[in-house]
Amino acid sequence: MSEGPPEEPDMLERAVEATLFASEEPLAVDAISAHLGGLAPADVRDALACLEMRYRARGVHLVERGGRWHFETAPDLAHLMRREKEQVRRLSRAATEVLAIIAYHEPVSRAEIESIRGVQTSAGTLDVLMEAGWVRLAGRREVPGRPVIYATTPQFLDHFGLASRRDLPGIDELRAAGLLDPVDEAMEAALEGVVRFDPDEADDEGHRDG
Amino acid sequence: MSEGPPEEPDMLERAVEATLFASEEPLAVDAISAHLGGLAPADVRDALACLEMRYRARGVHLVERGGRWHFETAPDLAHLMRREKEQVRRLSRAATEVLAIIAYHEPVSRAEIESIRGVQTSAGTLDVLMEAGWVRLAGRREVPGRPVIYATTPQFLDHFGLASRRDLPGIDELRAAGLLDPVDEAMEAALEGVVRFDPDEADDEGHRDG
Amino acid sequence: MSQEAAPFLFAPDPARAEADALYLELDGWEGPLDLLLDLARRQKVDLLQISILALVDQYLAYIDQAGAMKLELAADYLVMAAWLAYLKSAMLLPKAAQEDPSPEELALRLQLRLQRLGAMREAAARLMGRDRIGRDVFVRGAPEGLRTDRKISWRSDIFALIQAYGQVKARAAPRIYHVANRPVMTLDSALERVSAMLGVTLEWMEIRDFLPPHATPELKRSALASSFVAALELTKRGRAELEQDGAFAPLRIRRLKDAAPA
Repeated sequence: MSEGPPEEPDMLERAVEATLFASEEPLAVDAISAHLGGLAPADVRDALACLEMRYRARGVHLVERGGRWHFETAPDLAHLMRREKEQVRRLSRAATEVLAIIAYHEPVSRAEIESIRGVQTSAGTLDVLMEAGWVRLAGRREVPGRPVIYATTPQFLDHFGLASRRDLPGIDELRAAGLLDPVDEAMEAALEGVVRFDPDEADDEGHRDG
Repeated sequence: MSEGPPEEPDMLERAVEATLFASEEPLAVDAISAHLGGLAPADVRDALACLEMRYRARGVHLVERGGRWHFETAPDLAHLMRREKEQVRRLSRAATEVLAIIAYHEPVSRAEIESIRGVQTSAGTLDVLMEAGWVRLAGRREVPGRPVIYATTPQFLDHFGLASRRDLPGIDELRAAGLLDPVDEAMEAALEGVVRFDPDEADDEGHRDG
Repeated sequence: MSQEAAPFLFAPDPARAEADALYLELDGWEGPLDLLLDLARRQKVDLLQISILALVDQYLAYIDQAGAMKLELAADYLVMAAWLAYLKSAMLLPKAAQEDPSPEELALRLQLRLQRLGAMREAAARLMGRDRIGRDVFVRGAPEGLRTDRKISWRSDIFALIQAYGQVKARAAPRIYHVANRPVMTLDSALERVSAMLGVTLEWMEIRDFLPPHATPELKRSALASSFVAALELTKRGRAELEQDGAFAPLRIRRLKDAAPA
């Protein structure tokens, strides 16, 4: 606590703290500042930074998720907290896959989801995700047929403890490996260079007879 | 913070903090200790004492009510939790008339108001006046049907700058001020004024009689 | 494959990787690519290194087995099986006989797709494994809630109040109608004027000539109406006659010879 905030929180910090404690949902800087009678957003940000540091060692943390702030219990206490009833709905495997595909590719159409999964996605799967508040309709893609496209919501970031989509586990690696590119693009890339898979092919030939 | 708890909260204190934070209701020491896998109640009490002190200067306090503990926003910040956004609106013509009738005739029933106004009065009008704090229910008139009667409030006198209802101008004063002139007559006067500007007017007067 | 009552509806089982049973998870919808991915995983190789032929063989064997067990298979499985059988035959043929796209390309495409699906399944698992609100971390159980009460503050003033009361009283009061003193020419004065002017001559005169010359438009209209009625009245009394060529044409009047001037 030596490097960070002063010993005693000032009025402004206390007000931001109380506001976030009392709020039923995460609040963006603007919302906090509006609630506190038009406090300068810069002051709110300072207060948030102080609070965030102040709570780091505590059983409750102040976290930012998708630009919105809230308090939550410290993750390392999860084993103690789980004792209470689990409030999380169990997602089917299909739903978790669809959610991941949307999160890593958003915005994405149903056809694109299906082309990755290789199977049709039942309407119920997307419904479940939208009902959970994690997925939303994000307009239409301006291609023939104008398909509806889907994206994740701020609640999705909240729920999975992501500060932003850049926090999605492994997203940088996946992107770097081209694994978020459509298959067609990957095909072109693969065929352009040395056809990497030819040497293996010879190997496979062997297996074929084996 | 110098006299009280150590700089860094220990695991036990953090666990109690998180438990109380996440709980949907205030928790007794026993309940906390049960949640935390049968922790010794004495340890829980120590942790609560530390936490209580730690939060004293904060925007959120740890408080005990009837043996059960919970977090709540600091009392001095309570006004921040319930913000009122004032929207100034001018009283409608109908509502002003009803208010005036109540002020001049109080206590008065709705039927009486209507008979004075000569028009029906919607229930919403009286609601608005009561919401404004200018009119109150003043009991019932002891006549058949026992109608509710209305009267003005001290806030009414305040808002209209009256020391008492006797300050309201009497009928004679209203008449003298021209406020009892029927609307048509006032119109007439206004129209005549317009006609008068004609320079031939004086000349015509002569002809008229001639 | 075990012999359960519902043979193709096995509950997801963590130990399934060890079991050699292939299964359809209808609830979680495991489809053809999913199944292929599973098969590829079992080869425990990089997806780009897997043997497509081995994969195809395993898949077709699964379909055969399912057929032998009289399992209903989703159309997706059968389409995939047909496509894989085609791919397998193409790969076994001499290269010269290949059409575009080559079987190698098809196999590559399949591998790329499997790789992408594998990446997403892994990502989904990592996502689900994060500290999730309501499972690992918890938000405040009983937030007081922030409320912005929109309160209407009513305004009025004493003048509006007494003015309103004045209007109410005025409306309720017995109404006394005052007719304003408009600039008019009465019938009497019109009769007087017209009679006097008729006395001057025996010629036809236009009724418009009887009007006061400097009158305001209001007075002129009144005078015209009164003079017309006066003219009718004089005609009725047999003291004058009226003449008009047509509707709205000038109206003329003259004194009857026998009649004495008024």
